[in-house]
Amino acid sequence: MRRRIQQMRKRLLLGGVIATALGASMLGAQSTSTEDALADYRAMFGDDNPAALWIARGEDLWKEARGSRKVSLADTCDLGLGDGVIKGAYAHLPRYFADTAKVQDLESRLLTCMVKGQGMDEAPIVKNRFGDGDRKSDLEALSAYIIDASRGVAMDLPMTHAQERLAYESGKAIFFYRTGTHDFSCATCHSQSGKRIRLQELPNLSVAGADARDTYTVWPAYRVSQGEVRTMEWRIGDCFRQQRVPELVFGSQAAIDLTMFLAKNAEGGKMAAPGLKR
Amino acid sequence: MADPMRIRATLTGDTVEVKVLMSHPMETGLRKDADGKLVPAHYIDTVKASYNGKDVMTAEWGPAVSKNPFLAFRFKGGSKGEKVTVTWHDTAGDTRTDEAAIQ
Amino acid sequence: MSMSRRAFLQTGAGATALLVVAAAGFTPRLGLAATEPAAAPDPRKPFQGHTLDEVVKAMGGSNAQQSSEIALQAPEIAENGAVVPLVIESKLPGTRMIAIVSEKNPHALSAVFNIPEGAEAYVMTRVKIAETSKVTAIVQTDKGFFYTDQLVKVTLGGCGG
Amino acid sequence: MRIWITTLLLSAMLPLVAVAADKARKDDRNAQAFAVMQASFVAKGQAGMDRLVQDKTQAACSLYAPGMPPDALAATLLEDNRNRVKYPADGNYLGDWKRGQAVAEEGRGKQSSDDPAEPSGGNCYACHQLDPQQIAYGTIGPSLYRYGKLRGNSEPVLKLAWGMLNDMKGYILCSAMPRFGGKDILTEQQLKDVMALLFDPDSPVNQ
Repeated sequence: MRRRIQQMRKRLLLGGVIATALGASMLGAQSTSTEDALADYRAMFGDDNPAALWIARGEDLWKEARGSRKVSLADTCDLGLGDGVIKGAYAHLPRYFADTAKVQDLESRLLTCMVKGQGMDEAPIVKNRFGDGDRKSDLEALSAYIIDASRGVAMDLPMTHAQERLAYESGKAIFFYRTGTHDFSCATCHSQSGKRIRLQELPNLSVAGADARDTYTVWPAYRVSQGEVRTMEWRIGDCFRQQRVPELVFGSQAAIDLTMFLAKNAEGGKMAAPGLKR
Repeated sequence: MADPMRIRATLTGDTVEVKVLMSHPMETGLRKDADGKLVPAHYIDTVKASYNGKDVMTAEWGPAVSKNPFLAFRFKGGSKGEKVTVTWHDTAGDTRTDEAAIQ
Repeated sequence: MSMSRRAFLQTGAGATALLVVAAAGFTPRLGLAATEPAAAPDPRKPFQGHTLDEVVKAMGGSNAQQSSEIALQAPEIAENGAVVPLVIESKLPGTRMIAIVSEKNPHALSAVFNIPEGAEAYVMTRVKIAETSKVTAIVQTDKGFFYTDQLVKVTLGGCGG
Repeated sequence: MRIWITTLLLSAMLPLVAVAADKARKDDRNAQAFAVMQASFVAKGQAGMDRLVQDKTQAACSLYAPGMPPDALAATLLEDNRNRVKYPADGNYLGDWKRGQAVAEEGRGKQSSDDPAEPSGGNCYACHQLDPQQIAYGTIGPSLYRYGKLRGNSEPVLKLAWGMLNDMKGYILCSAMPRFGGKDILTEQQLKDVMALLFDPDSPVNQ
């Protein structure tokens, strides 16, 4: 089915309208299964992901000298592989950073670089962590740019520092922690394969495996429903909202620990983000 | 100022296909923000594309074109290395022009 | 999937069997609910129409004819009404305009594409639809207005919250 | 001989020691999650920090996940939950299936982003198939299509369904299904309306 659309796109691209091939869609046939129809819908986006706009903006922000110190992140920010190195950096995050003596995910590390390295004010950056239309988030754009530079690189966390192992264990505990009005934990929806909520497939994120790899490696993603690129911290925070618990604090230990658990379970998966999600 | 467009123009046979991604909220004027306040209408209302000083596509849009609009169109007679120019104008009076070489 | 099976199944019963209900609260968030206070109207006449006929009339035409020479590729099911990808191509000679209409939107007309001499009667874009509804592609030639349409079902996705 | 017995005793005890250690680690697991989460969340809207405090059922179902709590503990908790089920005062289980359909469709309620003045939804379609016309249904729970048609509507059948809808944790302890009555997610009238969606012969669920 997906192939049918791709073939159709190819034919259209060549300029020749094949009446029979287009006949099917003109008739608006009802015969395909829901899953096939959704696969067709997703295939229609092709490789024209609006995340490209975030990547472009993120590149400018990365290279521009900013903040009270008038330095660029490209010159001063160490994401674990050395100052300014972004290729593959995301595939080794979260990790322990000696200068902050903390395990950090990409977003909390970027915040450190912007505040400590560039001398920018922390509050407005955090307040604006998730963009909305004309109000754009620097963190989302920078994340998109940096993660794009890990495309094709396999997830491989160092896991050599004791705090990294602790973060993983803590993330796992949080993953299974049921609470709130609805008794939900992350595991309520994400501990088996092949199930869906409404029409959305639910990946099993509780263990290392294909589900965990395929899911983790497409985030951040352009969320079609929001028209924004959303990062892992946003994804986790929004799951918690729907879990009916209070609001997850940006860059908090729970956010980083849970990211560590998910990232470790995605070990070996090749980064393919920013992806495109409902 | 608005962010740059992302334009790709590809020559296949004698046809140039132009694909454009624009950074724009395309607010309908009916959406509420997180604080429950109505976000005012703000959308691209015209788009114009030209090649060699000649229009190859003009469009008029309403608020029902999706956020961060995507547009693809085709014209004949382009050659590699030459530039396609795209301009949009929105309801707030903002405008943005970008160009890309045909590949 | 054979064409004949697709064609065979294209029946009235098939079209209604998979009714998709939009949950309360879904459309307002999308910003397309007709019940919300209206925004300042777009001054351009065609953008004020609520039906296909009104739009065609505002464009100076009347009685658009259904045509199989217009190819509209739209998803059967859109995972999200905020972004519905469309491909429209007209084989009608002298096509000078392609437009997109969704009658269940607060205003029916989504976009108009003028096709100058030398350009192909082809356009690919993405539009919002407020709820499950037909999407219509209008084409104008020197002979008048023509259209084709397709039902696009809008579903609910994840946790529904 | 003596050495042999000691070895035997030790090897018999080993699993017990291991179980105790595992239990301690798991106890730590809940405590650890709570401590980290307390420091990582802020109250927002109707979602206060008290929502991070587990009740006994939640604690047991977290502690042993992905496995199940031991039988004795499970039996006590099941009974606790089942005893808390409130049956309708007027003895009438069935409301209006049309309103029930709306409750089943609505996904909002109790989230930090939701208006507490608005009624919560049941979001049944997130996990269950009901009305076959609605194709956007989840598969976390079983299909409830033809629920009433297959079971009839005798008093014991209605009572059981009411109990499960109110407090599934009295029937399947670590079920994914919320306790719609027991945790005051839905009102008694909403619960009756959902019951009607399941049992009314005119409901689309039973066509």
